Amino acid sequence: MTTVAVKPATMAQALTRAMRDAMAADPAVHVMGEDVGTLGGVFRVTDGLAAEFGEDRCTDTPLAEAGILGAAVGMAMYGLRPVVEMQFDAFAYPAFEQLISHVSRMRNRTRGRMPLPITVRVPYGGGIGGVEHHSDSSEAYYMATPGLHVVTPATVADAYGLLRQAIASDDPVVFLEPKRLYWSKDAWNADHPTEVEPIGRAVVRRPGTSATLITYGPSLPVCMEAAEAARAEGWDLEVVDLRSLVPFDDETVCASVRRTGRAVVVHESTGFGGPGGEIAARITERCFHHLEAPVLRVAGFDLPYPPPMLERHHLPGVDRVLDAVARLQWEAEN
Amino acid sequence: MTTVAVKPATMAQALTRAMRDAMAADPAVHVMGEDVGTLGGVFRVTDGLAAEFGEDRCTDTPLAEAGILGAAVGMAMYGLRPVVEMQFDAFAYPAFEQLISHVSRMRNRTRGRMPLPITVRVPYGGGIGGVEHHSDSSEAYYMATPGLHVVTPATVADAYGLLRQAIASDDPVVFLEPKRLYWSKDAWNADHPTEVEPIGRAVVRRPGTSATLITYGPSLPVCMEAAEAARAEGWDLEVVDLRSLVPFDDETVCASVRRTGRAVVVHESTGFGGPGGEIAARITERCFHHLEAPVLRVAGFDLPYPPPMLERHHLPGVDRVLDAVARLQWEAEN
Amino acid sequence: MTVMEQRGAYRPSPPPAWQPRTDPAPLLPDAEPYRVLGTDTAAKADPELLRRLYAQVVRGRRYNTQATALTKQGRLAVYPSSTGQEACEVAAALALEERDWLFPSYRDTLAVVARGVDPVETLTLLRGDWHNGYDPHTHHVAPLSTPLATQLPHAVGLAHAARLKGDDVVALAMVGDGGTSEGDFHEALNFAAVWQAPVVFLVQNNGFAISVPLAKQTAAPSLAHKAVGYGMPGRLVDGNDAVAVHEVLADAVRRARAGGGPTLVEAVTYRMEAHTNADDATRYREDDEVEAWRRHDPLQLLERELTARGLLDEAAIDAVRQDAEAMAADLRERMNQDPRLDPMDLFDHVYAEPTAQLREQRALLGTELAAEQDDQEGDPR
Amino acid sequence: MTVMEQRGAYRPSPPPAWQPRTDPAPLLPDAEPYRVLGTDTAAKADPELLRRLYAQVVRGRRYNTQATALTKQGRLAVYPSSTGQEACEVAAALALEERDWLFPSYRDTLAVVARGVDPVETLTLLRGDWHNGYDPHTHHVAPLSTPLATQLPHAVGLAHAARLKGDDVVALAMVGDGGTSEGDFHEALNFAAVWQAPVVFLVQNNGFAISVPLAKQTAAPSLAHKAVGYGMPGRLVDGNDAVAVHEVLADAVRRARAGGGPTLVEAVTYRMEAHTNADDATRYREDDEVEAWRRHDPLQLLERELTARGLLDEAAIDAVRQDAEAMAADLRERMNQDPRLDPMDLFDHVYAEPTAQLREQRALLGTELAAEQDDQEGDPR
Ligand SMILES: Cc1ncc(C[n+]2csc(CCOP(=O)(O)OP(=O)(O)O)c2C)c(N)n1
Ligand SMILES: Cc1ncc(C[n+]2csc(CCOP(=O)(O)OP(=O)(O)O)c2C)c(N)n1
Ligand SMILES: [Mg+2]
Ligand SMILES: [Mg+2]
Repeated sequence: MTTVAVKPATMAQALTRAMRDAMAADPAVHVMGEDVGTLGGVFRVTDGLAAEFGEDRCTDTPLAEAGILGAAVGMAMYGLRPVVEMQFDAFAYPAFEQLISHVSRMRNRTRGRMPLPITVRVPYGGGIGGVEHHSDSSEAYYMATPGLHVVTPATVADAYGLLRQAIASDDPVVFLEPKRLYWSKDAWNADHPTEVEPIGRAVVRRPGTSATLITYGPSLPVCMEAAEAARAEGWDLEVVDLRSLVPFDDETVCASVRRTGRAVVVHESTGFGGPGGEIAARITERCFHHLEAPVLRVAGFDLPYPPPMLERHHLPGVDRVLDAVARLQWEAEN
Repeated sequence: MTTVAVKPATMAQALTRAMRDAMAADPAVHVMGEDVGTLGGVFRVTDGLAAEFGEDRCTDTPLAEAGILGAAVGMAMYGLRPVVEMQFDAFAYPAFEQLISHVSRMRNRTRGRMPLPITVRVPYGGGIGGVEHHSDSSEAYYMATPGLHVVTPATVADAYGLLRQAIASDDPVVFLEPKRLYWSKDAWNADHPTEVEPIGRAVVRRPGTSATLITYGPSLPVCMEAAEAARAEGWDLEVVDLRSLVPFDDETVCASVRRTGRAVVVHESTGFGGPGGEIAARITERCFHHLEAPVLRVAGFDLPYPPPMLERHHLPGVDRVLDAVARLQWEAEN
Repeated sequence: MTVMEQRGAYRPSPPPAWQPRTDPAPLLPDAEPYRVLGTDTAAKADPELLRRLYAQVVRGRRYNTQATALTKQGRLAVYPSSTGQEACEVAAALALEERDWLFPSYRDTLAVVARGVDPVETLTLLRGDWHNGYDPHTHHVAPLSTPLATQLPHAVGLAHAARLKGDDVVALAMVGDGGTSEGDFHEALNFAAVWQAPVVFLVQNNGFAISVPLAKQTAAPSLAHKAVGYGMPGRLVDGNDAVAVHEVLADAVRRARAGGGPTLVEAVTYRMEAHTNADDATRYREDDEVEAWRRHDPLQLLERELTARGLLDEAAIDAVRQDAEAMAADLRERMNQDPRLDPMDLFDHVYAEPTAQLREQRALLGTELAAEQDDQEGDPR
Repeated sequence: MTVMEQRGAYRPSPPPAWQPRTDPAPLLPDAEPYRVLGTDTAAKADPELLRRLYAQVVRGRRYNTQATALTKQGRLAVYPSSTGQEACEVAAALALEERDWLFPSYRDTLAVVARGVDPVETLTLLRGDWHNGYDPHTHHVAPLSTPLATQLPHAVGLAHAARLKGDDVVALAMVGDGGTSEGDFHEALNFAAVWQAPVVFLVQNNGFAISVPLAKQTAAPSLAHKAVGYGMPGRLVDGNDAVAVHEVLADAVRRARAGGGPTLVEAVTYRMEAHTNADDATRYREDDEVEAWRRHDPLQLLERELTARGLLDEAAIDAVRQDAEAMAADLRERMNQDPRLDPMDLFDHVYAEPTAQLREQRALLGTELAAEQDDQEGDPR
C-alpha cells in the first residue's frame, strides 16, 4: 500500500486524463473534432492525446459538425468508440440532424443490432465572457430526445469518472462540460481516480433539512455557496447534484424532497421550456402531498444568451437562489 | 348583409386559403420549400399558389432545408415575408442551426433593427401511418428557443386565422400543423373567415367544472372526445386549447385550473422533456393552493416515434386521458 | 533601405502556400455519360456478368411491381418504386465484395435485396411493423436512410474505420439527385477526400426529386462535376446501362480498395413511376418524356445485348422470368401474413438498459393491453 | 417482333434527359492565382484606385494592431486579427456600390469598417456590450457572423429578393477556407447558382482554420474549383494583391449585377497573427512559413507599386499613416470609455412585444438592481 500525494487538479485535466486512460485501455476509442489534435482543443482538453496516440486516434477533422458526427456514426457502426468534441455548444447545432435522426435512434431502429457507442462532448454554458454563440445551454434539446444519455459533471472527480463511463457506455452520450468549471480545482489523484457513482445516479452534495436545491453542472457551486449563505437565514439546505439529466434519478431527488418538503431547481439554461419544468413537474407528480410549497425554479431568463458584459444579470447567482428559497412559503409552515 | 352558405372545409384548405389571401394582400409574402410549387406540396397545402402568383412567389427550392431557411433569412432582411414549408417535422432538423442561431436571434442581436418576419410551417405529429421520420413532434425544441413564436392550430378556423396572424407577425413563427388534422373538417366560410383570438391567447373549447384538460394541436379532438366520455363517469371536464406554446397564456390556463382545482396536460410529444413539464410546472407555481392533486401529464412515451403499426399504442388516446383524470385524487376531495 | 530601393530586389512569386494539391484534369468527368450496351465495346462484356445482371434486373423489376401491388392491398404503408433504375440498383450490389458495405437511401430496396437481404425484411420499414427489418451486419447493409444524404457521412466513417483497422473494406453509398443539394452530401464528400477513405458515392440522377426537376436542383454541367471541388474523380455513366454502371463502379471500388481514395459516380437514369404510390407524377411531368425514356429501358438494353450475342434464348428468358415470379410469389405470400407485432418491443431498444421511466411506461402499456384483452374476451360479440 | 429482331432498329442514343447544362471549361479557375502587382499589368492599374486601396490597407493594419492592443487592456473580450489579409478585406468593401450588401464573417471587421461602419460600433460584438453594434441597414452590412458559413445563404436570399424586387443590388459574402467545409457553404452556392442570384462569394484562404491547415480541410486542386460543381465560375486570385483581388471582385460584381449570376472567388492569403489574441499559433505552425509570407506582405506590395510609379512619396506615406494614427487614436479613446450598459435592454428585443413572462422577468431584474443600488448607497465604505 502506498500513500499517494493528492494534488489539486482542474476539471479540464481530469477530462483529458479520462480520454487518455480510455484510449490506453481500449484501442477502439477515437477522439475527433475541430482542433483537437495538434492544438489540443481550444480549451486544451484533448492536449497531448495526438502526441501520445497519433493523429489517427485523435484527429483534426474538417470544419463541419454534421460531417464529424455523421462520420462518427459510421465509425461506431464498424466497432469504434468515437469521442466527438463539439467546439462550443452553439456549434453543435449543425449536427442536430445527425444527433436526433441517427445517433439517438440507431439502436432502436435496428432492434439493438447496431448500437452506437458515441460520446459527444459539448462545452456548454456561460460565465466565461464569451461572445454570441459561445455560451449556450442546450441541454433542453438533448433531454427531449429519447435514445440519448445526457450527462454533466460538476466536480473534478465526476469529470473523470463520468467521462470514462460515458465512453464505456454502449449508448450514445451527450456529455455536457460546464465551461466555467474547466479551471475549477479539486484534490484529485490522476493515478488513483476516485470511484464515482454510475451515470443515472444523483448525489446529495450537502445534506440539509429545510429545503432541497436541485441542480447540475455549472450551477452546483452556486447552490453550494447559496446553501452556506442560507445558514445565516436559518435555513439548512440540501443540495442534490443530478449528474445526468437522462437517465433521471427520481429516487434520490424525491427522497430528498419528501424529507425537506420544499425544493428549488436551479440551472443556467432558460427557464421556459428548460430542464427545470420537467424536473419540477416530476417531483410534483411524485411528492405532491409532501410539498409545503410549489417547486420553484431559478433559471436563466427567457432570452438569447446575453453579451458578456451583461451575462452576470442573466446567470442565476446566489442571491437569486436565496430569494427563491425565501419564497417557499415558510409562514404557511408555522 | 348577406347570408353566406357555410360549407365544410378541411384544415388543409383553410391553410391554403390563408396563404393565398396573405399573398394577395401583401406582395412581400413569398412561399418557398420543397415541392410547394408545381406539385402544391406533398400535403397539397400550397396547391394552386404557384399557378395564381407565379413561381417567383411560390418557389420550388433545391432540396436543402438549411439553405431554404437561410435564404429566407436573407429575403426577410430585404423586406420580404417568407413562408417556408418544411416537408415533414424531422426534415426541419437540418435547418436547426439557422433557426436557433439566426432566425430566433436576429431581432435581438440587432436591437430590433433587423426583425425577421418568417413563418416556418412544419407539418408535425403522427397518427397518419407514416414511416420513420414522418411523425415527429418537435415542439419541445422550438419552445426552448427564445425569440420564436410557436403556434399550432387545432381547428379549421384557427388554421386560417392563426396562419394569417403568423404571416403578418414581425417575429419569426414556427407554425406547427397537426398532420392528422389536415383532413379534419368544419363548417367554415373561406370568403368570410371567422375572426379568431390573437396568437398568445388560449381558448376554452369546452367549459367544465371538475378538472381541466390542457392541450393543443393534434390532441384537442382527443380531449374533446375524452370530455364527452367523462360525462358518463360524472366528470365535467373543461378543455383548454393553448393555440400557441409561445407566447404562453398563463392567464387563461390558470383561471381554469383555479376554478377546477385539477388539471391534466395532454400532448403527443414525448413526456420527458416535452412541453407538458413546463406547463405543469407553471401551473403549479401559480396555482399551488388551488390544486387538489398534482397536475398530471398524458404524453407520448419516451421513445423514438414508433413504426406505423404500433403508433396507436404510443399516441395518447381517450382511455389514457380518462385514466389520468381518474388518478386526480378524487377521494381526497370528499 | 526605403521601399523604393527594395523594389529592384523584389521578384513576384506565388504566395508561398500556393500549390495546387491535385491536377484537376483527371478528376473531371467525360462530357457524355459512359456507355457499353449498344456500342462496340459491348462485345467485350463478360457473358457471365451479363447474365447475372440480366437476371437481377428482371427480378428487380418484378420486385417493384409486386411491392407496388402490395401497397394497393394495404400490405405496405408506402413504396417508392425504382422501376427504370434497376441497372443502377443491381450494379451497385454486384460491384461489391461480401465484406464491403452498402449504404442505401430509402429508394434502394432493390440494391439491398440484390445484396442478399431477405426481401420481406427489406420491406419492414415500408410495411411499418418496425423501422429496419434486417440485421445490418449480416450482409453489411446499413438501414435504408429516409433523411436524404444523411447516410453518406456514415459510409465515410465506416470506410475510414475499416482502413484504420487494416481491413480492405469499401463502402458504397447511394443518393439521389435531390440529395446532392443537402449539406451532408458536401460534408461527406469532403471528409472522404481529405481522409482518402475507400468510399464510392453513387448518385442516381433520375431527373426528379419528387416533383422538382434537375434544372431546379442544380446548375452544374453535371453532378459528377462536383467531384473536382473535393479533389476526387467524377465519373458520368448511363444509368440505364447495367454493364457500364457496373464497370464504372467496379473500377471505383477497385481504386478505393487499393488506397486510391473515393470516387463520385453520377448515373443518369429516370424514375419511370411516380415518386411513390401516393404520388401523382402527371402533376409535374409530361408523358412524352416518360415515353422517350421507355425506349431506353435498362432491361431491354440488356436483353438486346444478350440475345444479340446468343447468350440468351427464349428458354433462358423464361427461366429468369420464372425465377422472378417465384420470388414475387414468395414475397406476396409472406407479405400477406400479418407481421408479428408486440407493442412491448417499443421499450426494449431505446437504450441498452431501459431507464426507470421506460420501465414505468412499459408497465402502463402492459396494464392497458391486459385490460383491452379482458374487454375483448368479455365482449359477447 | 422478338427482341432479337428489334436490335437492328436500335440506335444507341444518349439517355433523353442528358444534356450538359453548362460548358464546364469557362467555369474552371486558372491554375495559378491571378496577380497584378509586381507584374507587367500593374502599370495599367488606376492610380486613384491604388491610392484608395493603399490608404485603406494602412488604416486596416492599424485597426488590427489597435484592436489587438485593446484586448490586452481588457477593452475587448477577444479580437481575431486580419493582419496579412487586409488586401482582401479592403478590396471586398471597395468593389461594392453603396446599395450593395456585405455579409462578413467574424474576422471581417476591416471590410465592415472600410464600408463606412463606425469602427467602435463594429467592435460592439467583440467588446461584449451587445451582439451587434451597428444598424445593418445604414451601410448595408449584415452582422458579423460567428457561426461559420451560416451567413452565406442569407446573402443568397437577400440578393435573390433584391432581384425579385427589380433592384440591381449585389451581395458579397465572405467566408474562410475552413468555412467552405460546412454544409451551409454548399447549400448557399447551390441556391445561388440555381437562382442565378447576384452574389459574389469571397473565400479568404488564409491557410488555417484556427490550427487546422488547409491540407486537412480539403483535397481539392483549389477551393475555387468547387465552383464548377455548382455551375458558376471559380476565380483564383492572389489575396495579398489588393489590385488583383479588387479587379476580380469588381468583375464578378459587374457580372452579377448584369444578371450573369454568382461567382466564387478564392483569394490565397495568410493569417499573419494567431487565430485570435487568445490563441498560440506556435503550437501548430513554423516561423519560417510566417516569414515567407511576410515577404509577400499586402501593404508592401502596394507601397512598392505606388512608389515605383511615383504615385506615393514619403510625404504621402506620412499623410496616410497619420490618418491611420488618427483613426487609431479615436478608436482608443472611444473604446477606453465604458460602454453605456443597461441590463434592462436584455428584455426589449427578444420579440417585437415582450411576452408576459419576459415582463415578469424584467420586473424581477429591476427589483434586484434596485436592491443592489440600495446596498451600494447604504454601504458606508
Ligand atoms: C432531409 C430530407 N428532406 C426531405 C425529405 C422528403 N423527401 C423524401 S424523398 C424526396 C425527394 C428525393 O429526391 P432524390 O434525392 O432525387 O431521390 P429520388 O426520390 O429521386 O430517388 C424528398 C424531398 C427527406 N426524406 N429528407
Ligand atoms: C459552425 C461553427 N463551428 C465552429 C466554430 C468555431 N470556430 C471559430 S473560427 C474557426 C476557424 C475558422 O476558420 P476559417 O473558416 O478558415 O476562417 P479564419 O479563422 O481563417 O478566418 C472555428 C472552428 C464556429 N465559429 N462556427
Ligand atoms: Mg431523384
Ligand atoms: Mg482560414
